[in-house]
Amino acid sequence: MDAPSHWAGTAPVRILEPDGTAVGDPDVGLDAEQLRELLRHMIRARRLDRECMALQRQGELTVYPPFEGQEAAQVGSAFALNTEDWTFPTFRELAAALVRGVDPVQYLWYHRGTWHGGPYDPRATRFGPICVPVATQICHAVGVAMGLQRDGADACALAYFGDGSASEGDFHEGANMAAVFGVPAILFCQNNGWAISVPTGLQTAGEIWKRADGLGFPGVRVDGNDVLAVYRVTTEAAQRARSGGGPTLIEALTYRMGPHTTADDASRYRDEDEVERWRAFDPIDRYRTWLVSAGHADEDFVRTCEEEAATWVAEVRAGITATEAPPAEWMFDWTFADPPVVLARQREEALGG
Amino acid sequence: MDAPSHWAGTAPVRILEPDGTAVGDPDVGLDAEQLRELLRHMIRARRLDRECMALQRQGELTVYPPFEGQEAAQVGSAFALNTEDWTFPTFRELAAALVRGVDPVQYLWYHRGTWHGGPYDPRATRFGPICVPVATQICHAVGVAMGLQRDGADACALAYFGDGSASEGDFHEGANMAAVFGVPAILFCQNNGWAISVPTGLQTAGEIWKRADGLGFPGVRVDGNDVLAVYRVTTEAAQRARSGGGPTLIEALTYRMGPHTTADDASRYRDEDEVERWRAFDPIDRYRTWLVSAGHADEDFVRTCEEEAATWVAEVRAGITATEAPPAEWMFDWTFADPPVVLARQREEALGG
Amino acid sequence: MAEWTLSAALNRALIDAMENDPRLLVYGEDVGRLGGVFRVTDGLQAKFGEDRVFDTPIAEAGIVGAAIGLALTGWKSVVEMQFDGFSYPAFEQIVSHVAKYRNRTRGRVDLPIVIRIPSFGGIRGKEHHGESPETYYAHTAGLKVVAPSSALDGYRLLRLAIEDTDPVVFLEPKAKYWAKEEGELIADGPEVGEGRVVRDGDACAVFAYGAMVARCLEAADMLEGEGVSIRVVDLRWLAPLDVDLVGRSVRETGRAVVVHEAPKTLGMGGEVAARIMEEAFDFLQAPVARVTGWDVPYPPAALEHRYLPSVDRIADAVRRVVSY
Amino acid sequence: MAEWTLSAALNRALIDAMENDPRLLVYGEDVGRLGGVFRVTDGLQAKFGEDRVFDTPIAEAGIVGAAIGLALTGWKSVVEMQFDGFSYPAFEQIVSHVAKYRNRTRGRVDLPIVIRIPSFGGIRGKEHHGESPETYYAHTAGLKVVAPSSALDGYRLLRLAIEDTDPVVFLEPKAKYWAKEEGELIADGPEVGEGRVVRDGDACAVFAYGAMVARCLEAADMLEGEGVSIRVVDLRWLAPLDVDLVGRSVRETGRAVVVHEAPKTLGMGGEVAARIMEEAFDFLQAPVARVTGWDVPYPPAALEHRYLPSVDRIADAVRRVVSY
Ligand SMILES: Cc1ncc(C[n+]2csc(CCOP(=O)(O)OP(=O)(O)O)c2C)c(N)n1
Ligand SMILES: Cc1ncc(C[n+]2csc(CCOP(=O)(O)OP(=O)(O)O)c2C)c(N)n1
Ligand SMILES: [Mg+2]
Ligand SMILES: [Mg+2]
Repeated sequence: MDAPSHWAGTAPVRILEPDGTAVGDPDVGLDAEQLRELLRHMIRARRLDRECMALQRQGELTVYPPFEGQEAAQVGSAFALNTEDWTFPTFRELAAALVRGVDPVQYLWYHRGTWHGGPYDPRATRFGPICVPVATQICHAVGVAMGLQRDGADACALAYFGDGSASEGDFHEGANMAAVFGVPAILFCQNNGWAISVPTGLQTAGEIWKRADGLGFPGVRVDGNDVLAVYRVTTEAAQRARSGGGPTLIEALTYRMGPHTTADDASRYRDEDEVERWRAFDPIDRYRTWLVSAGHADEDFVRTCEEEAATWVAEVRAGITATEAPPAEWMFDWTFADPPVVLARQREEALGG
Repeated sequence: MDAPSHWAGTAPVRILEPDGTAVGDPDVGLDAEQLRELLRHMIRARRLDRECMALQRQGELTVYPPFEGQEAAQVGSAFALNTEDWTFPTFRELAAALVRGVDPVQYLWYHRGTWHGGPYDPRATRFGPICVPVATQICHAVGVAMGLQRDGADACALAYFGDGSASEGDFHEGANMAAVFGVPAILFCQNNGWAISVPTGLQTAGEIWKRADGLGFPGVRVDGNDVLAVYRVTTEAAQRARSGGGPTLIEALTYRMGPHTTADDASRYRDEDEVERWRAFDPIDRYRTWLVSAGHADEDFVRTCEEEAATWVAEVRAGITATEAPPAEWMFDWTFADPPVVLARQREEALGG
Repeated sequence: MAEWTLSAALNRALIDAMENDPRLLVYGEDVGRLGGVFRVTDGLQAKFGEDRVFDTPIAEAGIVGAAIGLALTGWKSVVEMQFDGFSYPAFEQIVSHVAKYRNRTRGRVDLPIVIRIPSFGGIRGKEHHGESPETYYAHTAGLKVVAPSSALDGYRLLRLAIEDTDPVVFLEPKAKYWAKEEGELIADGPEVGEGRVVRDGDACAVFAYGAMVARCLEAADMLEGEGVSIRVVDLRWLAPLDVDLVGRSVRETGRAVVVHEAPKTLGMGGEVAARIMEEAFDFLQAPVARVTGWDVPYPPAALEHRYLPSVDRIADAVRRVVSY
Repeated sequence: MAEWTLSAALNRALIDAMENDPRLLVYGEDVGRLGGVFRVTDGLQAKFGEDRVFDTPIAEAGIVGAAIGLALTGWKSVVEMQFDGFSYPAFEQIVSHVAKYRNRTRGRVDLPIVIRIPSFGGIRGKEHHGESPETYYAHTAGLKVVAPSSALDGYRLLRLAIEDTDPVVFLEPKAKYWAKEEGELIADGPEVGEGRVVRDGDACAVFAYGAMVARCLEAADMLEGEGVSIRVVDLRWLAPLDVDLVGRSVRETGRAVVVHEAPKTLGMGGEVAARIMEEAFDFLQAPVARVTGWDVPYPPAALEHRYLPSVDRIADAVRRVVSY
């Protein structure tokens, strides 16, 4: 199967072939239960992702950016982190959020238009607010890493970003500062081939993982649809980071199966054949095939996962559809710790209180 | 002689040893007269640079950023360009400006506080305005290169910037766009070891020239105090650019002998020994030694250069000291092509009728 | 009689301008193959080719910086910042260079650059998609800033902005992209800096721009019923401001209300109020009222309607001013 | 009695604050070994070590973005933007994140960040070194903006800004760095948002901040000689603005002049004028006058004195307003 253009060039780190056969050492340090956990996460994530598409069509969400096809990249990397580690998402990291234990209903408040980027507690979850201004979150993760470094914490900070985001100045400033200060940061790029309608080939003439070398730190390219390979490179990067080895840039090659968001009409810029060809690279099929053939799980387990996921998704749906519009007070309550008199008066005027 | 830390790592392209002996092929395609021209330019440049320091002390200039030590980097690169090529300077490229035919008196209006960055005609000279917001000019050069590409012009655009400027997002955005569009641009970094008080080691953990590879275009590291080597790599980059080969990143290793500007007290952050060690790398001594030993010039020529330079510098001094403060009208005349009524009224108010 | 949406009218303006001037370029994020997230550049790449209409990497500073270089080589640019909130990465290039380049080169280098920015709220957008950036740009000396309120006017103003040799920040009210207006697209008309009276009245002058103009007209209808006739002025140009029209309108009505979506503090309302004092103090019979967004970040979709000036808030302000 | 320059007083404020709070960091370009181009961070690195006081790469967005991450891990930051014009590369991080983070996280994440910016003109600086950026920041909901006018007040205000759990943009008048003031440095005093009357008078209220306060006092002396006594108000906080003091001052004097270096259009003068109408319209006996920089880019050293509000321009405005 010929992978599309954005996979051209340096071959990525790979453990499982698209057809599920192992080409690398599948022992990434996870026991059978943890290996099954990876599949469970991916199945739940995809179910919820598809449900969100439906919720949006039904008017329960305003706009939604689906991540189908990127489950391995997100689950494999998020699963490699410890509770003390921090994660900074873009707007497409719901799968990672689930693995990190973020409450899906609160997370979806954002896409429902109930509140802004950080409706959940970013400190408690160590999962940063949903971040839309692309690449800006990279600098936040580097700042957290600077803090962890000063606290001598045994932890690191990972920032997700896309192939398109990597064209922003903030990518460079954040990556360079991380390298200069040698902080425990992981810059995790999901190269999914597209930035809305713009293919990766129009975002860069090079290979994103190679940029690290120019800034003096290690970079690695991994098959983002191979959850084991993603887990391994992220674990290595995290260990290096926590032990004072500084930052790592990871380029995970994956593919955005859906539209950019529910507001996007992908047929205007890419043909469905491309998407179809990608089915063969599906991260979940690949991993399930291997997991079962390797004897770590049987079809029963898979079925149970699917069923359990279905029930859970139904609960999430119930939770988000039951979410009511917030009171207008919220507009005023958190701009400042102590509302200045001018703002207090505006609050009265607005709420007629 | 051990070069300082920012020269560590990959050995730069070099034709002349610091002591003036040739280690590479000195035939860079220049005839004897042109070779002498290079020396003439460097001698004039240094004379004027030192005169400007004096002019500032005497209150004839407001602040001045000396370039002593960087003559080869600037003269060698500027000399490699054709009249149709464009150059975008920072605030320290007076030597390059002279080679490009910019009127020194008009150029110095800037440092006298007579007018802003572009007192000379940037279009006529194809030398962009003196640019202080670091790295922003890189994007302007890339834009010019995009224009040249569309016009099918046999020309390129070169942007100067420093080691510190390369930490800015605009460096990345400009370099990446240049590569993606394959435009005829040259990104010329003078790594002089310092960004005001910050050594290059605190600006980057890598080697600047290597960043090009990560963005998919060629990068080269050159001894910036070897005018022949600088001329050669810039000529090659320019030829590649003009013939559709896309951009090149050049890192010229040099050293800032003086303070950041006349307002800076370098003794607060670097010891004079370092500066003294650098005398041994002086770009002018090196080149003169070779030029004479190679028989392209004799000491008479050098003496004449010095004398001619002295007279010329005296003229420049006379010109700049004779420059009067501009009329207040200038403040209003060029904000817009057609001053809006509100501004016209302010003009009246300010000029009293 | 043709019917135009703002999106279609702006699209036509770009087509007509590009046909008139072979050295006019259109570029930005997703403006090429996709035709822009609001379809304003729809079909342009197919029509004019990838050399003149192209997608750029996601690099706003790079995009605006490149426009400066292109201007130096004689190419005019219409660049798109995908949303208001995403024009901020280009702020340094816009403020330190685009606004100052002509001045610092003593008039030798014009920058015929139009920076199109889908702006303001009202579309239930996510955060950073409902910003009102006009103060940032209108306060910056060297920039012209315009915000159309309707399709036909939008066509004309974009043509005018492109013709202008000075840089123009063109703020497009997202909430009006799909609003229809009947009529013919005509390029000529009032000059840069001219506002317009969209409805006359003598009790009070109400100044607005962008999507708020339509709300003011609704308020005018409501008030008409109460026997209060207001003059609704579409400022259009926020820089340069039509101070003469502002002054005249207040001298003729004696009362004024300014309406905008941006937060109150340092919004256009303050500037217009100050100009009114300078131009018509002796005619002013009540303090100028400001009906604006609150001094808080733009709210999520669920609360948008509690943030944006509503017809009721506008009408109330007029009643207060008129009965002062 | 000790004598302090603004630079020394701010330096002392940083030292005292860092001694009080071991989790307070100071960083930026050249603030470490060099001690800052204006020496405000002089000696800090030697005193508190490179972990707490350090130089960064030249990357303003990175610096401000890092401050957000550091806040998440419980570190407070005082970051320096080397000059007003060089705070613009950080604009997106400041406006889209620093100003909004607390709100978007529903109050769960405070950002105790002080962004120090040597600001305004008057030092014969090069272009981009004489900008007055206050409108950009004060218009941005979620930011507090303060500009001290003297050494002693500067010490107190910086301590106050550092104590505040909300982000504060601290604009330091370069022209006053070396101006001396006698007295003791005292941390406590008026709260955030409180302006002060620096000279009382009854003929007219003159509002200013930063280096313009001293000019207004000179004008006051000049006018005193003519029998005109003016009240000079140092606004200090541009956000939140001390609307009560503004209102009271105009109710008591009936006349007002606002002075600032920033261009007139959408400068603080407009906002203050609008507030005056809202707070004291019936007491206003003359239109509020604005004495400001012109609507042009900040001029080169040779013309600075023709751009900045001069004592004469301020006095003339007062005379006009008083004899209106
Ligand atoms: C600074 C900024 N500019 C523009 C946008 C508009 N925008 C939202 S998503 C997107 C594409 C991002 O592509 P990529 O980084 O590859 O992430 P992906 O959407 O593929 O997950 C753009 C341009 C933005 N959010 N922020
Ligand atoms: C955007 C921006 N930030 C900060 C500054 C202040 N500044 C002026 S020169 C300079 C150092 C530049 O160092 P480098 O790029 O190495 O050039 P050099 O001075 O060595 O020639 C700095 C930080 C600036 N001019 N622009
Ligand atoms: Mg992508
Ligand atoms: Mg340098």
